[in-house]
Amino acid sequence: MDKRVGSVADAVAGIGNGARVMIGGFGGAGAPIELIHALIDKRPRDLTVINNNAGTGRVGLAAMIDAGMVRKMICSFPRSSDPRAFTEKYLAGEIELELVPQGTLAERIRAGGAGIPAFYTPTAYGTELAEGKPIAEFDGRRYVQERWLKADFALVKAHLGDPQGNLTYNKAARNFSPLMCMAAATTIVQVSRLAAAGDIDPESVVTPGIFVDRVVEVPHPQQEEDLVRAGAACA
Amino acid sequence: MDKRVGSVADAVAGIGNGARVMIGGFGGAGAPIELIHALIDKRPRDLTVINNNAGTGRVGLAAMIDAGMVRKMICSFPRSSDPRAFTEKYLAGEIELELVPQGTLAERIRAGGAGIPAFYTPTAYGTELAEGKPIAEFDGRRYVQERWLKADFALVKAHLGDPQGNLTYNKAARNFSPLMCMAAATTIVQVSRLAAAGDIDPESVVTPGIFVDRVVEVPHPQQEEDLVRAGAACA
Amino acid sequence: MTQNTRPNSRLSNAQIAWRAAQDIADGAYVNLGIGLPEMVASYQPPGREAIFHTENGILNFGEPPAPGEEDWDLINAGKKAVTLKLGAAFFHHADSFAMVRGGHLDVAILGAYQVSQKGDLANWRVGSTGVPAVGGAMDLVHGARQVFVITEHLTKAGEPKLVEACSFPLTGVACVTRVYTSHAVVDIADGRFVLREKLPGQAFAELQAMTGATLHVDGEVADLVAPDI
Amino acid sequence: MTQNTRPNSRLSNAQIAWRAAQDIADGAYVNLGIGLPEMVASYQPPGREAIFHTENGILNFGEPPAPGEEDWDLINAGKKAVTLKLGAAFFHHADSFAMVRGGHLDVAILGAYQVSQKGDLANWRVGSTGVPAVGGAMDLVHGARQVFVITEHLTKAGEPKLVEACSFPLTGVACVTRVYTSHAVVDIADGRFVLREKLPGQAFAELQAMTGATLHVDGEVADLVAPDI
Repeated sequence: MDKRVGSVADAVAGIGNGARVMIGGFGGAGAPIELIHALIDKRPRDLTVINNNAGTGRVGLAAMIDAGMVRKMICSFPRSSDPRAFTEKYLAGEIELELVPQGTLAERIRAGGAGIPAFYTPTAYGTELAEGKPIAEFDGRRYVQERWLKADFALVKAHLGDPQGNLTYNKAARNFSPLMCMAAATTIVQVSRLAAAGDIDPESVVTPGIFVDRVVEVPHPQQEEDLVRAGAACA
Repeated sequence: MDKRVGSVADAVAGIGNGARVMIGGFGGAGAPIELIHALIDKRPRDLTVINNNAGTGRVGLAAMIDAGMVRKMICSFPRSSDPRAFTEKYLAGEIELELVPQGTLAERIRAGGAGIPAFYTPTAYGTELAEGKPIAEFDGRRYVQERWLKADFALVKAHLGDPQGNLTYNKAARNFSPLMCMAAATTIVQVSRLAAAGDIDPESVVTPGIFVDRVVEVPHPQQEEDLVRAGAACA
Repeated sequence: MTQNTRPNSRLSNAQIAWRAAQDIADGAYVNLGIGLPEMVASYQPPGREAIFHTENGILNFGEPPAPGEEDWDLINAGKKAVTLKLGAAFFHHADSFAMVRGGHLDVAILGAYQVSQKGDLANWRVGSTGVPAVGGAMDLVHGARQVFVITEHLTKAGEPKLVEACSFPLTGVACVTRVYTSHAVVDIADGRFVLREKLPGQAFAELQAMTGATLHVDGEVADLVAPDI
Repeated sequence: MTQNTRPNSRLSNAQIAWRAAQDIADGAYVNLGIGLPEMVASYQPPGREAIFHTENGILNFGEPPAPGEEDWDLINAGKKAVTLKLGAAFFHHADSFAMVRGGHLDVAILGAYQVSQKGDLANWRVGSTGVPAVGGAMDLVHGARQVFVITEHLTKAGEPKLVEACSFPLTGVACVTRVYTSHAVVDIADGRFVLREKLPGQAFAELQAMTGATLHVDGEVADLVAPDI
């Protein structure tokens, strides 16, 4: 079994109109810029995208939104240093927003990956973000029932990846990516370096290969912050 | 801040009658034998113990049970190569058993650590282990509601530990321990080697120090399998 | 592969394990229950390599070590010493059961006391006496894409293990997808037993008489043959 | 510690942050919200070292790097570059919020639009227009053992921020434990504001007039003083 694919274009094959796509990264840390732009080249439409944010500048996720590919964003914080792509579409009523508290977003994704259809959290109890959700009391405190989140595809960026899909990440670029790998039917990973089988210490594997379907090497990945600073229109 | 303590006796200080104690390990892998025997020396009674198993031979958890310290076991598999300590007490009606499927046990402990008071799982639906528990349907499938598990203390064995309590484990000795560290009010760890602050790669930390309260070095820990094979009555 | 051409009167345990192993694809993620299911690992067809998961936190473990080489921190769910293959990973129990419950395993293989035609499984206790112990069985029967049971066709007392409804306490409801027995390969489909393979030397009526519920035929019934092992 | 002996007419933002920092114990695990709360890290008393958590997956991060030394994979929740201290750890978002929701943080410090006497907090949006964004605030207000708010006592328009009931959308219900303002330190206890410190130069009646709900006195009211910083 070898999960390596030869190009980012091959890596994103099969993502069609209406797909539900999780994209790793917290701001630019862990954003799989090259996979996103390979997807933009294919222009699927009506996507539901799950990410903590909603893009910045004109690159990466923001470029997907600019290209009119995203019907709905599920995120916690659709603001950034330059949020105009999302903001314009949102204020024009051209993109739907499901706003989810950050920890609830993470836990819903983990639940999707772990086969937990619903759980209770104190987060958002009594706020407008809990409206319409079931409430239950445990040990005298009230909690909101939240549902799992799953996706058809996850696009994530990792540091090392071996042929079986075992992954490590770089620093805080880890963020949502290990959870998204669990929660997507097909997980697509750009790694900064391919490792040989056995090169990753089994103790240090962060995402075991069982959660990964395709691995493509992008040896010098672009960093969203650099692209935004350079005013890049598109990678 | 320095979480190191000088002896296993100091490490288990404060565990009193009626305490709820999680003990790491899956069989002998990760069993904190030295901490357990330090606790046996103090003889608290009426403990509720949470472990995957219920001890083997006459050492470790089995010795605690033999000593009459355990009022209730919460576990998935109270059988072993030599289960007589638990079996005798159980058949005599002297120890209570809450039997929990292994994955549900792990998830309940994680939920306790993560502030999730309840969750739904397909596991045990339609079986006697789900009797009396709320059932709910999501997307056409039925699930059992399970509650979090927390403890007053966790006793675990790790490989490296630094003064801040960051931990790594050895191979499959990891098992329930990272979860138990999260779910106990006071987490007590025997490490095979103390590391200096900064000696553990931040990428490879399995249990971040925030989940750990006391760390004691036991450089040559005993292994349950060896003790049982040697017929040890008590470590 | 050498196959026996002489019809068996029944498959041995090793042959049942061999037969189940033929249905595991290269690269499949597989959890083998303690006991008879563990034998499946020995019979992977040449050129195929499954990745074995053990619920105590290892992916891609291998053969037992040589005697005296055991590392008791490197064990499987049956608490037997194992070794690692290249590309192995360790993880904690919550992640391990996320793999199970979250539908990431391709195949889980378990033993059985009884399997019902609805796919209900009873494999954890036979009554209400003694010390009950469940381990990971109730988790494993949910989540894996295919849940295989490998078992004798009859109990030692000669009772059918494939039944209309289980009389023993259930491990899971409507969870088994396929059953490999000493006498047949049977799918669970729409709440019915569908016979896929039977021993070439045994008449359908005889097999049906050994089975506690109707065996449906839906398409070809192939010969169940296994090599002498 | 040098302290100003001249009574302040109000505390500056830095002084509010300084005052909150005095209540953080050595070794405490602390999450500082984006903006004003981040300043608290600069004013830890000598000999005390808190361990800072950022919800995007770092424990024990330190100061910003020198300009030009930024690593954009090493950022905090405000997406500013940080450095690591010895004994740092990385983890994913679910583990990070397990720390938050699971009650493992000693202190979370947030800003506020409004705080009610019941401890309700409104700090994420002021109305129903524009693009809403919540981030981790709704998680942080639950779970931390102490939830501190640091804020001006009045809005720029001169309205009280400490109120009987919040009129802005809530971030959390009954979650704030203590409020540090430009004019006072106030605990939330049993659904009431309890005044703990006030500016020595300000009369109680004047402070009460600036406050949208009754300020209760329960024991000593100390002088709120901060060094010139």
